[in-house]
Amino acid sequence: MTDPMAPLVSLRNVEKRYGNGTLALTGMSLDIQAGEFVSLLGPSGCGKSTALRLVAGLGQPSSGQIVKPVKQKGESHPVSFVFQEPTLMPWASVTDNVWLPLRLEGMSKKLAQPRIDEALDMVGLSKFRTAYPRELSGGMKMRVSIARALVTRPKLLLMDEPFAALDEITRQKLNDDILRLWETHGWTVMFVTHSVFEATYMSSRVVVMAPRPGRVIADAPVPLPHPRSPDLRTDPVFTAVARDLSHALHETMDAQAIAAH
Amino acid sequence: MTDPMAPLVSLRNVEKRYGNGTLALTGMSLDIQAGEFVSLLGPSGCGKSTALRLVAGLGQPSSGQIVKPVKQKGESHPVSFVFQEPTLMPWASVTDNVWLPLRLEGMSKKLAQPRIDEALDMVGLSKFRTAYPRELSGGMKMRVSIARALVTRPKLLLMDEPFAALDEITRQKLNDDILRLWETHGWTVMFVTHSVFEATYMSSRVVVMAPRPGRVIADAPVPLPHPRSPDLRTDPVFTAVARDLSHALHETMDAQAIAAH
Amino acid sequence: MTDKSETAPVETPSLGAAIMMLLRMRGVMEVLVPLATLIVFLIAWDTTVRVNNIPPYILPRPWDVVTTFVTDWPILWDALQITLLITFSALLLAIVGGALTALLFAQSRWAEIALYPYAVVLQVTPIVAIAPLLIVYAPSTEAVLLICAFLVAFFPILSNTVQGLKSADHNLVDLFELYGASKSQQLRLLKIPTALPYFVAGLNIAGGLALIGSVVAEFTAGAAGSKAGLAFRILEAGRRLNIPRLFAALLLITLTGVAIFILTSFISKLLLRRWHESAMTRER
Amino acid sequence: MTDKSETAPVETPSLGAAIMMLLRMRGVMEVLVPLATLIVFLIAWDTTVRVNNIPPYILPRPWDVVTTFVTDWPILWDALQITLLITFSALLLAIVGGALTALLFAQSRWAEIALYPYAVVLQVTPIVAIAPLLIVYAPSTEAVLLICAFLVAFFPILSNTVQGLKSADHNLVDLFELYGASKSQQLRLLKIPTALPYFVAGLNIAGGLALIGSVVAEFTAGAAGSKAGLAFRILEAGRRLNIPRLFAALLLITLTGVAIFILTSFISKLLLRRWHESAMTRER
Amino acid sequence: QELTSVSFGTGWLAQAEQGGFYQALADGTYESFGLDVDIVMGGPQTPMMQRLAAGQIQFMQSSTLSNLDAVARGIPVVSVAAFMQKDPQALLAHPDKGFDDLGDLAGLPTLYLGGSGFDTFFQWMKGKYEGFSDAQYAPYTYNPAVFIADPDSGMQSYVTSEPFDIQNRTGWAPAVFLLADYGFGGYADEIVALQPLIDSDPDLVQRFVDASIIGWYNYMYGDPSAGNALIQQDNPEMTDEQIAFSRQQMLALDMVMWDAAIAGGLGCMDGGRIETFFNEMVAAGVMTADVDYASSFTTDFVCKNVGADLFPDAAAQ
Ligand SMILES: Nc1ncnc2c1ncn2[C@@H]1O[C@H](COP(=O)(O)OP(=O)(O)OP(=O)(O)O)[C@@H](O)[C@H]1O
Ligand SMILES: Nc1ncnc2c1ncn2[C@@H]1O[C@H](COP(=O)(O)OP(=O)(O)OP(=O)(O)O)[C@@H](O)[C@H]1O
Ligand SMILES: [Mg+2]
Ligand SMILES: [Mg+2]
Repeated sequence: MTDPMAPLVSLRNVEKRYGNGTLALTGMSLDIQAGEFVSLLGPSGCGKSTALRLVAGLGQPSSGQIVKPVKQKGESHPVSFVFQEPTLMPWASVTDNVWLPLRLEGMSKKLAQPRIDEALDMVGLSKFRTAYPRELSGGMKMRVSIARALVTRPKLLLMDEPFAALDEITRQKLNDDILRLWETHGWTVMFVTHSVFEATYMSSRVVVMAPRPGRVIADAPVPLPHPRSPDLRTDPVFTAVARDLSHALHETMDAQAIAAH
Repeated sequence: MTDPMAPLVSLRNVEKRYGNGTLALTGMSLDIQAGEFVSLLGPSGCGKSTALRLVAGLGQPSSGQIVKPVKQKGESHPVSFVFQEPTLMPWASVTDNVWLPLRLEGMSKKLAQPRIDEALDMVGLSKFRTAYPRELSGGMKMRVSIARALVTRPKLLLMDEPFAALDEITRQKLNDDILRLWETHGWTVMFVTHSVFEATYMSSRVVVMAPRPGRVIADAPVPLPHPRSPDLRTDPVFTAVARDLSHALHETMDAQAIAAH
Repeated sequence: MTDKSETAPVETPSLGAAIMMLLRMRGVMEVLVPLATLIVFLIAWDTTVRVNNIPPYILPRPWDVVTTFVTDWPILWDALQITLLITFSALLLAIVGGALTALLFAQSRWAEIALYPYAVVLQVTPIVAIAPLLIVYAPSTEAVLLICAFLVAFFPILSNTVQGLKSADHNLVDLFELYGASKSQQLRLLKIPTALPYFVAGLNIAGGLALIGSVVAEFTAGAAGSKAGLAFRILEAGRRLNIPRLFAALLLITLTGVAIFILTSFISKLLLRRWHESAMTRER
Repeated sequence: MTDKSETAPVETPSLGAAIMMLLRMRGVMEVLVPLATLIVFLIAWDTTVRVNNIPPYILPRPWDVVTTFVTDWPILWDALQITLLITFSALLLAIVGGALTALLFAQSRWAEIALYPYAVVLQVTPIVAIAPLLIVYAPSTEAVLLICAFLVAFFPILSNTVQGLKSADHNLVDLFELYGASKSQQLRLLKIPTALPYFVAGLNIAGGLALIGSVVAEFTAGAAGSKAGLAFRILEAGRRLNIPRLFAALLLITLTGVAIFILTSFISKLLLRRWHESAMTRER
Repeated sequence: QELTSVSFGTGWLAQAEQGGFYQALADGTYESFGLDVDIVMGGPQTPMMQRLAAGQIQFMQSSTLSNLDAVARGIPVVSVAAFMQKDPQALLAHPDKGFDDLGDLAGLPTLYLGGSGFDTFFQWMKGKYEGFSDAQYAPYTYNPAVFIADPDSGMQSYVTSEPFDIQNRTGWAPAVFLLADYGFGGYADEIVALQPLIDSDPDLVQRFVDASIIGWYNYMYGDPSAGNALIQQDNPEMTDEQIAFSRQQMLALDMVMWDAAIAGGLGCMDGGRIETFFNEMVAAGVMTADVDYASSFTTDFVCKNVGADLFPDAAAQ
């Protein structure tokens, strides 16, 4: 019964209009196969977060169809999400915030501790286990949020500008860490970023969206092998792909600027 | 009585320890002359936001001295701040949020309207005047926050990673807009960013901070003329400065990584 | 893996969906469901009375109460007007007084330290005990009733608003401070909006309390005759063993209470609708 | 421009600074200031009585009240114990009942629609009116008092907690939904923490109300003799024109109310201290 | 002629038990004595004694025990006339219990008593009979339903008031035990004033007392309709039947024309009775022996057979 080519995630002609009348997405179609690492690029306010939320099941499209992985009995939750804002519980310590997804699956803190520690270690916050969100810097909060998403080892990982608040060095380290996890665990990743370079460096495929109302206007595979290493950034193929994406982005925004006149 | 060389902003041997014992800054010294555009670079959690808050008067150093501009009677408020988080009033529309600093000076909405419109225009949100914060995307919220800071035409502008949530095109546009404003109005700017390129492109001087406890470990003028234009990014001097800064940053972080072992 | 996937909304209208549609007509259901509960309750009441043969001077049957409600309407209506006047005056005073005092406390830490304990004292002073003392000096019975009802309704507004005024987001407080907001601007533009959800929660409580406050006050200090409110009618009916009227008056008080609650809830929704989580449906 | 700058904290200890230091000793001031207010009030009271030559059976002098307080302590103490027992039992029931009902409403929209109006009904039903009816059927006088006091204290807890449970951050709700949190997990880990500040505001109100509720109930349905609470003593003192004792008993109720308030405020601080704006000092 | 304004505070809502005062107001008797009287209606918890002490009213309706209490607290009240020779206070029991003495009620588990009843006559009953105890006390909130519902209970009542409603609603008449019949000797329906007023304006007191006496004669033995109309105006709930019942009870039980009144006319008091009553109250622990009971009343204004001509003499009856 399983169709091996059926996509893990699929948006078919999706439209999303918010209650106040804003048309955030229209005619948005996108298929993602299991194991892909897809980056979403697009101008601010074009509907990237909206699309990710729909895939996560947080909201219904106004029309169109969405296919997404659903939780199987006995399995842990298949989708993790790093929201654009840290979205931490102010009353819970860093550890408890990261514990949350596992806790919701019924895992005791004791049992979860090694995984919490591992995740906090990866984002460099081991020393802040007992801190409360208000005691953290902006970047640190975001890293707690990333740790929380990684702790579940999800099938599908949704990340909404996870590294925007981080310095370049921490960012590169986490880029590589995520890539390594993706490679080892065979995850599927949807990744929103504003950095064309980051998108190119990370992804097996990059999707560019048009400004409001959002839809896909470019969809390009990144023909570079995995695993990737930092030297890649000087590879001519890398530069070419990045340049093309940058162009696509400029064009769609220029088109909008013209349309506005 | 006025000493023309007296700095507009000065931190002398500042230490900041938070109530929970975290030492955020120690021995931090920095003088900024009126008219400078100073960028702060540093790893996440190193105390950049803390430093900016101290300069803004939002908090007292645990020891050391701080000099900052104070409000003169009849003048509008000398300092504006783009916080790292949008910090919008959820009960107020976009217009009302941007109006706030002027309103606090007693300016009516009618009188303030042209300046509000101008600021919203600059951040590309003219169409969202009547929207409420919850109806905005992450980047749009941040842009409202930027508009709010610009609307007062401050003497000293503090910006804490203002463009982190924006796509590169919007970001470049705003980079240039801010630079233009700085040049025309003779503002002084303290600018926190994680992008070495952005820091180099914007600033007359870049300061690099060491990881916690934060202090200045590199302080370099950017020997490039103003006004700056996008072509600069390929200038060899530009590249060299950016590389040096990147190095300084790597060194301080490696030092920490070693210290941690 | 994809067979585990879910296909979302291709609405095939089925009977189940139609029923759900109906159920979603909240406005209707919010009236129908409590009504159904009421009917169940009334049937239980009636059955109890019939089966146990309880005489009407102990517990009347629902229908008797309704009949009395209609026949005694002129008397009840006069009494209701008096009770309502006291209740709403007290509520208004409590809103104004409670909110203003809370604002004073927010403006001056010293005022709060010096006076908050006395606000508590006012709340816990049993009005029933002081009503007789008040009567001696108050200009009129109405004034006594008003003071008593006010005292009961005042504290929830004060206490909730104080809590709300203290709950302003610290980041926004920083913002206001940065831009040199005066204390009164902070109050007006930041603390009051923050306090609104707390205030309306207090209002919901105070509405009902103003009503019982005025009823209890009437019980101890109420006027008789043409100035008699509902409480007096209840006492009188009790003494005269006119239990159906007693119940009819109780019913009227209860309905009034529910009406006040609906009113205050409506005001809450109105005030918070644009932005507060409690009054917004989550955008899906 | 720099001469307009400000140099921050090079603390030169001056007399002004020393005074400010003293004033900052909040713990002390929070007791001293209300005490000073009290003394001013007492002096005003005493002067009024003396100057106008008011006889003690109208308004006793403060010192008379204190003396009576001491001499009548055995009687008052017995009465206080009874009132306290009712008050705290009612408060406990109200906390448990109010919170549980609020949780039920949060879990089931239908329960809320069907039952919330009846919670309002319970609040606005004048207990003084139904106390006589309750006496007939309740197992004991204490039970009647308990029911009455409970009904008064119940609603603020319920109403505030309901409002709080609805105020959960929508982003966090999304997060919980995403990770497949069950309704009970959402409740436990998200809605209850969010509701805490509202709950404690309700608790502050309910504490005082439980006390007046039990006093009012005692007024209409209280026991006499060795089982008499403070309200009975007040009534008795009033009838016998023993006004100093009446005031002493009132004073005792008031002090009890303040003590309950301090207790509930302390619990609030304890519950919220780690994270809520209202209980945290802003980190400067 | 200039009228003197005075206020008279009653102890309860307007009812037939205050008929004489309303009658005097209604038929112009007070006016003819140069008085402009304002009857201030009392009710549960109305602090009439404090209002008297505060000078807000000049006269009030009271009873012997309340006067003694006030005197004990140093309020200079003086009773100047007493219209109820028998305190109308009674206890009720269910008729099928077969009780025939007040003491039998000691066997009931519950007695619904008002707080003032508990303070006073119940203390007296405890001393007089075996078996009464505080445990029987249950508060009476003036709603007789509690008593009706519980056959094993007794209830405090005005002999002139509650029995009427109970019989009306239930069809059975409760067993009535009038305390006065068992030796509870206080007066009720007294007029009291403050000593300073008596000292400064005895004429005013005398006029008020005299007019009230005439009012009472007219109300009890003449045509009460004017007084009743005024009662019903102040208290619209008062039905004709209830008023008629109360007045009938007062006549049938000789409540106003008894004891000292027979010789001295309505309103007359017997100082010896007050002394006996005081001593009994001291014995019951209701008050202390050091109270100057003698200052609580004066017979200076009564027992002069004022208006006696309005009483239909024995022959005419
Ligand atoms: N309110 C607070 N209470 C306690 N510690 C705090 C508080 N705010 C910040 N800190 C700590 O101070 C240090 C510096 O924080 P700060 O926000 O200044 O960092 P930052 O350089 O702005 O980092 P980022 O780039 O992530 O925003 C951090 O270790 C943080 O944990
Ligand atoms: N709750 C909402 N109600 C109404 N409109 C909304 C809501 N959320 C988002 N929008 C609108 O939908 C559009 C898309 O928003 P979305 O958050 O998906 O953008 P985005 O691509 O994530 O932008 P950014 O890069 O700035 O985060 C925007 O125009 C925004 O104003
Ligand atoms: Mg977004
Ligand atoms: Mg920061």
